[in-house]
Amino acid sequence: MKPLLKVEDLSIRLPEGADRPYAVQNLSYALNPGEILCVVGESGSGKSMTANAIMGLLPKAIQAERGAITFDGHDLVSLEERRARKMRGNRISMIFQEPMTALNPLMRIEDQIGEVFLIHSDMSKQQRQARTLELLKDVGLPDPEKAMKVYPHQLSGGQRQRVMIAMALALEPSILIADEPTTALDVTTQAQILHLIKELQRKHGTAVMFITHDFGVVAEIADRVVVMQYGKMVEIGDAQQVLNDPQHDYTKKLIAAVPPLVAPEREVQDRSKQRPALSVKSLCKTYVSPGSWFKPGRTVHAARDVNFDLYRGETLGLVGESGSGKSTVSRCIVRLLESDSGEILLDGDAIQDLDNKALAPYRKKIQMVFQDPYASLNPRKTVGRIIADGPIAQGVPVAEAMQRAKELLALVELPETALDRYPHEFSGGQRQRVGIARALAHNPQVLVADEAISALDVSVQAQILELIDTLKKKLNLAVLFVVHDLRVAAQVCDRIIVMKHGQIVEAGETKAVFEDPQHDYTRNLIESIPGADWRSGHQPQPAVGKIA
Amino acid sequence: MSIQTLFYIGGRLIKGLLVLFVIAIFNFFLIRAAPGDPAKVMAGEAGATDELFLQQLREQFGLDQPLYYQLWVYISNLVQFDMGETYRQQMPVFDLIMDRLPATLLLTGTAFVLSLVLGVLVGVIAASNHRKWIDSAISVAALVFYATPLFWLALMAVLLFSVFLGWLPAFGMETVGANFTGWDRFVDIAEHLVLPAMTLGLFFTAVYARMARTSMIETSRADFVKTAKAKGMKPSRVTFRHTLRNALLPVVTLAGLQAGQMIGGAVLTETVFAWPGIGRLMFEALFQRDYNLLLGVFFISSAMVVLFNLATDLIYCIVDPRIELAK
Amino acid sequence: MKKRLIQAVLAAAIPLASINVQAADPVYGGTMDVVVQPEPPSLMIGLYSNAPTQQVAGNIYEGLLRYDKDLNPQPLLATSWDTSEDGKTWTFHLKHGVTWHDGKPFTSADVVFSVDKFLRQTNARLRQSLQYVDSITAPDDYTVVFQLKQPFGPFIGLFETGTMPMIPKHIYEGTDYKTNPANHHPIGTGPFKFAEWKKGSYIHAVKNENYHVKGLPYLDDIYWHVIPDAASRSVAYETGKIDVLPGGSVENFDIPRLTALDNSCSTSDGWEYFSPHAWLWINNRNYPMSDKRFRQAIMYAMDRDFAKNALWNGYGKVAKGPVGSKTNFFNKDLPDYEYNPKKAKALLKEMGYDGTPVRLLPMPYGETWQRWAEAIRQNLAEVGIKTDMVSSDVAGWNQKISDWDFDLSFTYLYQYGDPALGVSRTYVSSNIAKGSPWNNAEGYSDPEVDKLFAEAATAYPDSKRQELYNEVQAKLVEDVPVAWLLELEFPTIYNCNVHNLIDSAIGVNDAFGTAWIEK
Amino acid sequence: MSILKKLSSNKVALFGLIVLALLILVAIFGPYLYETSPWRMVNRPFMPPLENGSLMLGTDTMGRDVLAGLVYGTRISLLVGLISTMIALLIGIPLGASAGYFGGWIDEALMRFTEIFQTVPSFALAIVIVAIFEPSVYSITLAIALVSWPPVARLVRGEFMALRNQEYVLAARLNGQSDHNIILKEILPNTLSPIIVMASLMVATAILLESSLSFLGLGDPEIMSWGYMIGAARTVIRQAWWLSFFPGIAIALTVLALNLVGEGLNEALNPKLSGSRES
Repeated sequence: MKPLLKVEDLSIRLPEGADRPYAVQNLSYALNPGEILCVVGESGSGKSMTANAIMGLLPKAIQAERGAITFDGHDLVSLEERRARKMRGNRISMIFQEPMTALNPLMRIEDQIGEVFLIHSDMSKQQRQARTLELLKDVGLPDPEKAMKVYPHQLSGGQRQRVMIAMALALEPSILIADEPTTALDVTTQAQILHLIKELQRKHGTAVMFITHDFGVVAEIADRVVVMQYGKMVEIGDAQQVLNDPQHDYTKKLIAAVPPLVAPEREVQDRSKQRPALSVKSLCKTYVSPGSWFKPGRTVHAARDVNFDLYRGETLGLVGESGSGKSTVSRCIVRLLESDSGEILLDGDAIQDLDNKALAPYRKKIQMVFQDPYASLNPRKTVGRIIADGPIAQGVPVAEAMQRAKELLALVELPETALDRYPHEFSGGQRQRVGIARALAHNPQVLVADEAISALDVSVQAQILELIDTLKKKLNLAVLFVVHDLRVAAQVCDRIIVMKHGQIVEAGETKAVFEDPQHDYTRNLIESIPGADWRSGHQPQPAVGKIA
Repeated sequence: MSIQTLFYIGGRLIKGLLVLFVIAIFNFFLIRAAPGDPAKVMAGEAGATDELFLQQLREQFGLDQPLYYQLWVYISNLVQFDMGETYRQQMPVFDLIMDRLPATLLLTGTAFVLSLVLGVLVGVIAASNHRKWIDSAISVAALVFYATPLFWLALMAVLLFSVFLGWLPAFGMETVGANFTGWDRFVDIAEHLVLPAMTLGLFFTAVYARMARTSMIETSRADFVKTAKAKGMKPSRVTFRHTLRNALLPVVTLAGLQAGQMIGGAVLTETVFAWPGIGRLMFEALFQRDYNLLLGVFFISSAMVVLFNLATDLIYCIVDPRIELAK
Repeated sequence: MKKRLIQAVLAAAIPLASINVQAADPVYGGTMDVVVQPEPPSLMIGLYSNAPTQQVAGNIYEGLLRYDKDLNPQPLLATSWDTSEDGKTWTFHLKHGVTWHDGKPFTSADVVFSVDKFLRQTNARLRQSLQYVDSITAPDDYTVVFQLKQPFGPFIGLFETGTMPMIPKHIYEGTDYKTNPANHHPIGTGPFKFAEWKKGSYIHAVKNENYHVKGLPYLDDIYWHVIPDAASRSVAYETGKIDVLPGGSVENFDIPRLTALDNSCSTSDGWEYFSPHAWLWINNRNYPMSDKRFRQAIMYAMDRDFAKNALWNGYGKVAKGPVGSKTNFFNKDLPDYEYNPKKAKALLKEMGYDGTPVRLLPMPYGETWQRWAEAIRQNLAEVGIKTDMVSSDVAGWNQKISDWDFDLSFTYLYQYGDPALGVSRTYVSSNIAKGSPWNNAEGYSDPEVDKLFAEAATAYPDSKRQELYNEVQAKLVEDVPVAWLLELEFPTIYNCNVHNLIDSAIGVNDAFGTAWIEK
Repeated sequence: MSILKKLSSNKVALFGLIVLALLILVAIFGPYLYETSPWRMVNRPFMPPLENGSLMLGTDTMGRDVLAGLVYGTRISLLVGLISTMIALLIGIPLGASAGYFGGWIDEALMRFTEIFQTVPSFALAIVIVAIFEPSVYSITLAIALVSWPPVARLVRGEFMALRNQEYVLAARLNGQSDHNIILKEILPNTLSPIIVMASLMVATAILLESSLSFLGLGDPEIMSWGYMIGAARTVIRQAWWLSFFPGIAIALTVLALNLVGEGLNEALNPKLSGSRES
């Protein structure tokens, strides 16, 4: 089969001052007609850069230094801009990661899609409208007539991504480049979009170059796989072969880090005699979006009658998609948000109504690890101060607090020298360790981990998960694990609670929930996990390497 | 216009009025903290005076009453949109201001439109030639105009265009006594308008050019611009259909905020060019201690700011579908 | 006095227009563009006697007399006048056939109303002089008799438009003068009728076709333009928009340039009646100003010739004492305070001046005054007197002087041709009162000076007055209650095509009735 | 230190920095070159530049040395600019910080208060304040500060609103730190970059404002400032161009330098914050 597009010995130089000289180095691969080629790599691997080079969307400061991209007899690297433009959106089109920002906020959907026809065809206005409507139907937008007339902000993320796909496929291009198109979406929406891409690809015979970091997604849709690391291709092959028998160490490592979708057997302890470390009773929280003098605000129930207990030594998973209220519940528990009603018992004491002063001693007992390791550390403080400032504020002498900070660093497996350095000198995983050390500074009983690993690369995730698990055992912590990734939940949680629209729809032992979900929603969630069939029988393989 | 929009406008106007009344009270006390009073100034102009005359004037102006009573009188009149009479001209303040306001609106309006159009244009040119010499040249020129004192520029302009070249009239709004009508009058006013509008406008042109440039460069990095490029669009179409429209939003906000301020802030220009507007009126009223007039000018120019801010919001909501008014 | 009167009566027979001898023949028509600065508060000259009001309204309203440049009275609404031997009864004979701008005849009833009712109530300065007047009566329609309580030397000098304008009785009698709607549309007997006032722009007056002097005025229109910025006023004159810049309407620094322009004429005439006299108020109440030697030191420290040359372009004259040299009863034999820093230092040393700083209040009337204050501050600094300059606007300045809240302050006042009208008010102790910046604000008090001024005002005849005034001038120059600076001259700059502009002692204030423009 | 380094790698900003440094040197040491006051009448009035070796920029209407005036004026222009900006920051930062951090009715009240100052035309308000308190260096500085703080408050409020829900701030709250501590130690240091940038531009604006006030005759009569020099020279602008020309250039150059430095700072400070993700 003659390849549709060939990348040959491509090198793209980065401007001076970047962390490495080349974004992409000596890259060669081919895209065949009608196949889905997944380009996989962690952030910074140069996978998107290649796509941009194909589309001619490289920033002016970054240019291909060497090599060729051959498509339809033309070298896209050296092709005259005017002619390259004729290809773009017509023969090759692209969809992006962020559906929220990829559409022009000031233009109606109809006009944005119609623009493609306007540029590349001489269709009349009626024709354009008719075709647009057809496309919107094809991508499965509910009420396509209405969708024509709306602005992007009136659509959800998944709907916008459908619009992007409609736009990209408008002129039935030979190649569709999809740059992490589902990363920003919830798992159920992701499944729908993946399904849509696959379906359309089959229908039109389009070749798809699918860029992703998620091996689950790869398993779901890829025909062939290219694995990239630091701008270089480390492995290429058929999807099944790469997924099940990876050759390169890096690929192995990446795949190993993907948690299998099977909950391990766990010792079920009877804790009914124990006093729960944390007990949540009938928790309610309602948001009222501010209305005006004349218009009532919109009411959102973020938590409705939420009940659960959490014991020391166990990990409880709080699972749900965005908007399910899981974050709201976790923040109410640590009193970053005020709940409307219900009780929060910490070690037997109700804390939901305590004022700041009365709350202070309880603050020590419950601490939180945050999602974003870049935003959760004050960039103007040294790591030592970040860890020690809490105890200092509670009256611990500075010297003592700093000594304790040193010990905590050792506990989270960071060198002592980190004490006087600033957060920006550390990687994401290291920062998350600092965040954990900060949370432990008070010797808490309860640790709330709010999506604590979702911002990290796959290989790093595993390390942090393990650290939390180790600490839980060592310090007999009660861990509330707020997470959207069911693979992770399956691996680390003793019990899980599934939330939807502020309500608990299902709760139980992890294994039980995964193997026999009771609620439709839970079932849907589990089925939506990409690559659910792949690696379902494997045992967890703990990651190697000490520091992320 | 939907009923919600009307309610919104109504609500904003009520809030604006409240702010205006607080401003009026604040100014009332501020102005009375100044040494001297209008009676003293007017008596002073008479060349000789005695206590009796001063007393007469104060009684006439109601300045012999206790301060709280004066405030009460002022505010209760203001509620009925009566700003009192000027002490000097003995005309209703409102009439005098309305007499002068068109001149100010003409000057600032022209300068505003001129600077906005020119500024955005220049900004777009600079942004689309980012990091080329023309961008640097425009940026430097904008900075220089931004840094140059307005009054100095005004003096230089008069010197060059009126005195040395004799092309344009140096002061006033009309050729007095010429009694032009129709087209001739229009041309006459336009000629008088050129220098002051240019002087006032240059500074703001620089402001908008800088703003437009930055905003264009920032917007051109937005994802949807990338989407537009990926559609295979010509760069010029990307710039005007996608980048510019979005980049204009912050410029519109800034411009709207400044448009109101410009009206009260044209004092310098109006002074140098003897433009018969309210900026000058305010300046004179201040030195005359013409409390009612001064308060009136402040009230009207603050009201203009409120109105312009509201207008900006309305325009914004037309331009940007994301903005819902009733928020 | 008697002799002078007779001359005046003779002069009345000569037509007004021939007072100034002109080379060319007058022509009719034309529009005059004049600057007025600042914009007057009102044109009702009976209520407002400030300079811009007088400058405009002086051509709309008239007094009974005019004064020539030597301050001799000339007939205007009164054709002749005489006085009794004891100087206490003054009889004025009015011109026949004079009408107000609204067509009503002007009669003696208007005169009695204007002086006895209207001005007595509204004009503070005239009120001072009217205290010498016992009664004002009108035996017939064209005769008015003023009966004085005692002789009052300057009495015949009170009749110019600004001091004693004629107000139409039929419009104002029985009304509240200040709120009478006619204030917005002044009605006088003058050569020009009020037409329009575009606030902030211009005041327009048109020719009075029924003016009582046959053949006058020559001009069709006058526009007084309001141009608030001094530099703009210069440009306006330069570009030909403006024909006449009355004294004081452009900054002094611009005068040499403007007068050097082609076809540009200037004159410093027309200020004789006012004879503006500039001085530094010295607050005599406080140390160190309370010490006579300190005040003398100030006189020696100031380089008044430099100020005259650098700031006033050489116009004006260094003031010798309290009375201007053009004012009647000036004492020619006063000693000089020359510029002598050494002597100033010696005086300061002698008094043991401890270096207490003094506050200097400049006059907020434009650049020249500000510069002058800077120069004087530097002069004083060089003899060791430290000054703190306090800045304020007109209102604040008035307030400070009225409240005696100053150490040194600039001012200038008009002399009105006679020490009793414009000089004594500054020095007599009866005039020490807070609340006015035009009385004895410096707080100087000397019984002898009080007595001399009182006697001189009512002494008869003039030779006796001269003697008394000489004495009081010598005494004041020794005591230095205030530091006299300059007799100011404000040159009027005008297009040379304008003829016959200044022909009275009040200059542009009543100039346009006789002026004409060469075509 | 690294900020300075970044600044000096930007050629335009470096130019601004050098000019500013020179101006500061002149402001500090310049007056010692002219031991007598700048008000001293040293030679005949209206002497053009370069006519007399010791009077490079000539003399003014009163025979005073223009260069001496410029040198003394540097000090006062920079001082007025700096101090008024500092006062504006002292008003604006606490106000904006409280409004942004606490939100709710505190925010509402403080913002209505700010709105009042933003609604009154600011230059007119400055004129009135100076006139009321009588022109002096204090009233001018105060007036400039009083009309320039609202943008600071708005900026700081915006920054605080954005940062108060940052995870490190939430962590500090969980740590039991007081609001006072969180505002001062956690949030404020992270808002400094935009504040510094704004402050440098505010100094420039303040210098322009001061000169405008002086131009209108509302300057401190005790002090030789650039605005005063232009105001005093405008009436003689045609006889003596150099009197208004040089101070005008001085103002423009200073304001330009401050703007360049401000923009340089903006470029040097902001990418560091956003760019930290790549490191």
